[in-house]
Amino acid sequence: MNGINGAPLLRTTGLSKSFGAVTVLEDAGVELRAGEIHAFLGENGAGKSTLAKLIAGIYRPSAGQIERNGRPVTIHNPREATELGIALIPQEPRTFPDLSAAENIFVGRLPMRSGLVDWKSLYGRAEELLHELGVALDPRQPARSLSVADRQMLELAGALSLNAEILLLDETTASLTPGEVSRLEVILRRLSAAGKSIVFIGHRMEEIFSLCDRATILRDGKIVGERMISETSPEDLLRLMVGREIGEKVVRGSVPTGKPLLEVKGLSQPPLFHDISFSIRRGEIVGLAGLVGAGRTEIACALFGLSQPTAGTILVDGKPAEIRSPRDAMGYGMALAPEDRQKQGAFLPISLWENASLSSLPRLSRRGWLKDSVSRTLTTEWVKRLSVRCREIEQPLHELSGGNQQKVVLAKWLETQPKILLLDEPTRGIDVHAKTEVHRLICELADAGMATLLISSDLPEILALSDRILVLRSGRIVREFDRSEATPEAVIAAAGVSTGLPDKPRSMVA
Amino acid sequence: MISSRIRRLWNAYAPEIVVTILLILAFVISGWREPRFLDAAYLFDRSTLYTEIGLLTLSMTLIIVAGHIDLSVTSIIAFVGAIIATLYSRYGIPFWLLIPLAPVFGGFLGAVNGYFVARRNLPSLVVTLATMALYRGMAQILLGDSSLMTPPDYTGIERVTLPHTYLHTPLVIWITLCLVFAALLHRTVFGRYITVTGVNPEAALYSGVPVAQTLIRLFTLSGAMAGVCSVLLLSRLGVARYDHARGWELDVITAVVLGGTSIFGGRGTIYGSVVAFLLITIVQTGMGVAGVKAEIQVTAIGLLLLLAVLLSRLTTGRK
Amino acid sequence: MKKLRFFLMAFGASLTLLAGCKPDTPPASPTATSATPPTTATEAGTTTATTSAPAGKVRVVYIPKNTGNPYFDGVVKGFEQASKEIDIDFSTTAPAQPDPTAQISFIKDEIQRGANVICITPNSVDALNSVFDDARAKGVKILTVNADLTGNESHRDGAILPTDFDKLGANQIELIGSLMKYTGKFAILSATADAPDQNFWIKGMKEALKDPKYAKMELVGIVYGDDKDQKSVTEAEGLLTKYPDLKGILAPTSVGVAAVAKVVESRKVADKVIVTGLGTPNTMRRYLKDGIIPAVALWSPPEMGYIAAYASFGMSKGDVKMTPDASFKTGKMGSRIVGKNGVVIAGPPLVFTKDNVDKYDF
Amino acid sequence: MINKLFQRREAPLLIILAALVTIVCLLQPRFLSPGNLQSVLLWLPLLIIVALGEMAVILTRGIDVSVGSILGLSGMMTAMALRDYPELNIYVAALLATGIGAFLGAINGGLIAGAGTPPIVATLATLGIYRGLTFVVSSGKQVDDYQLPRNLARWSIDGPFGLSIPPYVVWIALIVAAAMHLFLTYSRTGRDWYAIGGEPDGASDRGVPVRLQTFCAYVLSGAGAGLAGLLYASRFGTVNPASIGNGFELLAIAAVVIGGTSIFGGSGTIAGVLLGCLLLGVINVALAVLNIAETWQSAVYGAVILMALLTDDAARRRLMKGARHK
Repeated sequence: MNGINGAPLLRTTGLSKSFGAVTVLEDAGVELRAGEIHAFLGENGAGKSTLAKLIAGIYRPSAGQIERNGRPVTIHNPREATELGIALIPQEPRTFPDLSAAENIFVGRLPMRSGLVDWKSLYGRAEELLHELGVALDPRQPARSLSVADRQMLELAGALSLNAEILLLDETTASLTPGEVSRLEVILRRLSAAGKSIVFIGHRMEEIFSLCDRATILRDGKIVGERMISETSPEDLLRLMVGREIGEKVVRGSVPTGKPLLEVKGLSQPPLFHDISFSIRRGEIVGLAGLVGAGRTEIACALFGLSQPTAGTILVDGKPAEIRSPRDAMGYGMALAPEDRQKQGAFLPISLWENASLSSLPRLSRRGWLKDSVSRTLTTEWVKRLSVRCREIEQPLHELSGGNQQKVVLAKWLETQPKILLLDEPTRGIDVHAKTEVHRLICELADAGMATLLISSDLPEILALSDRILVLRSGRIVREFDRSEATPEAVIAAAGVSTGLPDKPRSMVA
Repeated sequence: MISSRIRRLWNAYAPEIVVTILLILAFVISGWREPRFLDAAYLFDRSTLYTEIGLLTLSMTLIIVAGHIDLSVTSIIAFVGAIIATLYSRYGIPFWLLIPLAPVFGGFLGAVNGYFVARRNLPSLVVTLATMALYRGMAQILLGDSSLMTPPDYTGIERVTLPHTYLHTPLVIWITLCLVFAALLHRTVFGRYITVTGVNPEAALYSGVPVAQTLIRLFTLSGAMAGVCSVLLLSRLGVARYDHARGWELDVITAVVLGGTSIFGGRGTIYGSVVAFLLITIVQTGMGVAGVKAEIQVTAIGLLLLLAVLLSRLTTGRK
Repeated sequence: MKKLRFFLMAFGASLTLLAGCKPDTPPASPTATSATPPTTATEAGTTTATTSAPAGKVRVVYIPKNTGNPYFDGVVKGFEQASKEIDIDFSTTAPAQPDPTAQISFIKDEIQRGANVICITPNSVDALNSVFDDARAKGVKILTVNADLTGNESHRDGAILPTDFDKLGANQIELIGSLMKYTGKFAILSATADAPDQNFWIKGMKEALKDPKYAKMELVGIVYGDDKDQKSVTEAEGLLTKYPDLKGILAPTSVGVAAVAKVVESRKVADKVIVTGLGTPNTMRRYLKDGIIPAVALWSPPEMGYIAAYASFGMSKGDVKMTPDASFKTGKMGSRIVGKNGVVIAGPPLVFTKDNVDKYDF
Repeated sequence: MINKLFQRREAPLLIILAALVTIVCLLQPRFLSPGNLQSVLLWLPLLIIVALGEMAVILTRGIDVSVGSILGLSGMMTAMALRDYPELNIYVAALLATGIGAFLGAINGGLIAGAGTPPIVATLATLGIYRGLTFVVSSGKQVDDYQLPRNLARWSIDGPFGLSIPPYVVWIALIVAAAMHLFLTYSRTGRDWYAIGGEPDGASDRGVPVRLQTFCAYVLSGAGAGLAGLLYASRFGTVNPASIGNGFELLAIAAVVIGGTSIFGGSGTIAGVLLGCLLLGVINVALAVLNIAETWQSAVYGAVILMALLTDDAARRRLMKGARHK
């Protein structure tokens, strides 16, 4: 096996990927070495996952080259990647619920003996692998009964069973408990010592500093630096990732005062979140910060009537609001731009204007009859106002880039003329230009009196836009910052990161 | 410029175009091979036999566009017919009072399907498979194997035509409802909600579309349509029986799918379903008057369905 | 594109309406042939007429319950035999499934194809009324074969019944009685609970049982196999379970009697339970020869078809009136007298045993 | 141990079945008489064999509504072969029936896995086509009992070792079920079906030949229906083009779904399917034995399927809750 300074197992040169008009990764060159744990760092949408997926054959590059052991290779699909000893472990493992743990490891290449599945050898090999990984888990158990962490172990074991030399862990730790994370760290260190090359994609600084050897930092689809972990500091990495002065582009007006428009008192929905209380004034942007899994999205869903909290009250304009469905929430002037745009926000095969007008149909109709010409006119206006890049409004949504899709989803909600806007990761996965435009829009709306709850993993975004920031940890609000007192360090600390809090050493999503 | 427009039209409406062409072909071939086919009186008269299937095709289109299926409609026809005939002949309730009640009964039975599908999140295929047996069975419990007569004053609706035309009353009802359903699917909020629910139910929920309510209404509508069909069938045949309309659900689904509605939901037009239904009717009539054996007719409809699906798949490369 | 879609709809609808408009004066084109009796269509000299029956030939069509039913193949044989002797143009067609409404489209098609007489074994006694009325309004004669429209006789012109239904019940009871030595429990497996002729026969059987001759026989139950293989078998097995001391099963239906024979064979109770009823020789041949069942009865379907063909010919020519006490000649079968309600009886039932079954093929 | 039993998916089904049998026995003690048990047993083989094939298809997230027509066409062709070539060995005939079924299933598989037609559409089309062909090949004439070999009928009458209960057909069904169990457990194809139904994209990424294995599921479904066609001839003697296998698809799907196989694919057991078939069989025979008017049968079917769905749904929810709390 090659040492840290040996020839790279894999090298990419000039790797680029674009979806339609949007380039999500440009000219990326990295080297993956044996025995090294290599972190890909960056904000959401910086291109780190894209890079990993290109290497793992999930995406095919628009340009550039991948060399494996010095030979150029073309990887058409994940199967070819595994044949080249490359495996990707996704955040949410793809398990086959009714197959046993052992089969999940070996699916597609079960050991056979005279044409039959050799269960003895299957279980034996699985047991061996799991033992090697230090996982105490019955290989006979059906996968449906396993935790996420255990199922990730199955993916990892599957990769190892293929003698994968390059393991890409895409935000694998995001949904794990601290105990599970430390178990994983031990395993990864052991694998690295055995000569595997590991790519670790994550956000938590202390994981990166305790685990990784080297870091490649991406920003806005480009590689902006490479550091040996031993020679750098979290601050240095953060600066590289963020890359710009916080709040440089948008200017918020004076902090609004006045009576709260939305008040939340003691909202609880165990085990997701507990005793959540806050308020938003007219024209105010309140940021909700916290780690993935801290309960941010769940709170937004509960406010919007998608789930029913077990305790607590919601007041709109000082009056208690009964919210049992999104319909009810919309009746109180709320709108929610959801986290997962493709699954929850967009209707890809139908036209732009049908998407944009959907949530306002009660208003864009008369006695149930559609007023499509009005819808089209209004959509045309939104397309102009939000600078949606499209050929025409009859175009199906799937022909648009992610950022433009997001703008259409926002247009759908703005069309409802909401008073309270719940934005869940409004700029995830969209390009820089579109991002700035969305930021400007959010400020404009706030200036016009919109009460906004901004959920974001993008720290600069939240710092730049929010008048106040609530920090959520494990389903509870642990701190509230005013605009003036909010610094990246303070927010990160409150979310439970680098100060080394012993109980839950989780890092802020940068 | 023009060719790109045609290209786009083709991409958007390939199945509709395919069945339209097939319909014209079927008409031309039938007329050419069998002169007795070209007889308006006969064509319209025979078409009344398929009125109920034509009506169900309309509501089934909405159901399938919403990403669901309703196998129970034909059983609802029998069950509602059984209820009405029983109320009339055993309890002496006047028939004119029962006519408007038929869609109400049917709607209720459909709403039961809707409840299981929308509120209990059970797959509609299995739910309606079960209620198909259940409703048919309840009709059988009510009537056993006997027929109940409907009052003579109310029978023979298919023999009443619009003045100076060959348009029989059931056809007039069907044509009217074609327009109503086309408007419903393509021109109303309800129709839009149906479409987006078929495209992406989760996003529909997040967009404030009352998904469960839409589905319950939709299944209720489907049941109510079956109730309407039940009255027409009673009037046409003059008797209620538990085994009426058995097996028609397959013809209905065939027509809908032939008309280009995606079986996975989210895409479909009333126009396509109407043309596909006419195509099936014409093909069956053409073969019938040419004396083609029943079994060949069954085979031909199956082949037609395959042909249409494969044609529009091959030419657009749609996944 | 939405506009276009709507336009197409409207276009289609208006086309339909246009096509549906009836011309004010009846045109002398083929499009009007169905409005006038097909016999006059020949005079019009149109293509329609030339493709239908040649002048002078009577076009007769027979529509059995469904295709693939061997019993009706026998009837068809009779028709075909008669068509060699008299000047009729005979054809047969049927739906794939014996659903009550499935025959309607076939009747309409045959009217359009220019049939003069439609012979039919109806799947329903009442659901076909309106289409029969239509046909008769257009001058087509309707003759039911093998079964009558009990209670709706006014909707057809005549009926050819295979045997005297009034006597059949008693006949069957005598058959099973003689085989059971006139003692013991027995049950009936019928077709559907609503089948009019079945019910009529069962009534006749109950009536016959009042005869002191049958005093030691007890009818313990009537079950219905719907003329379906699986259902008939299950019901027959249910009988054996419910009545362990059952001595006989009478199944006056050909599907049913075969199913019962199958059941007593597989349960190995052929020596204890006497099975008989109505069945075709072909279906029952093996059971008779294997001694599973002693005998079955049936009339001759070809004979019925033969008589129906002659009746059709006569009716169409106007020589035969299906009124009581009228009579007509039927080739080698001699002459038949029309009974009440326009019913003609074909002949007495035959009894098949292992000794004579090979003489018949239907 | 008992606890473990109750955690199984089949547990609610077993309870329903036990309760049903108890009630029926209280009302009609002769329900458990050997003769009647044979009735129940004889009711099963056709359904089991067809349902097992249907299960394979449903495991892959598909559906095959053409099984009734495949049963018909294959049964018809085999019966005609036996009639026209009396010297034909019936074991060869069994192979022939299975082969014809497999071929017809392969057409389905080709349309679905090859041409990408949605399963419901493809098999809906072949449902009509195969039924029509059944009439065409037979010219609409049925094959009569006396035209079929004696020993074929004996399959439904006698059992091995001189015992008549259970007869050969039941053994055949049980052997097929056991073989299917082994196939699902020990063949790569069988395991891949679970993988495909559980997570189609994931399976494809992991190197499972999704299209090939999907194709195989339809071939197997066809083969099962084909074999059932011959058993139909054995059981009922006469093979009629209109009635053979007509409507069987709904029965098979019902048995599979009642047996706890998820309609969304990836999950299901042979034991469950067997129990599903048994439940339907017991209901059917019970109705005949209990003097319950045959008119109740269909309604009872529907109600039982709905009940099975609801209990399955409840069980699924409980299971998911349990997993979350873990």
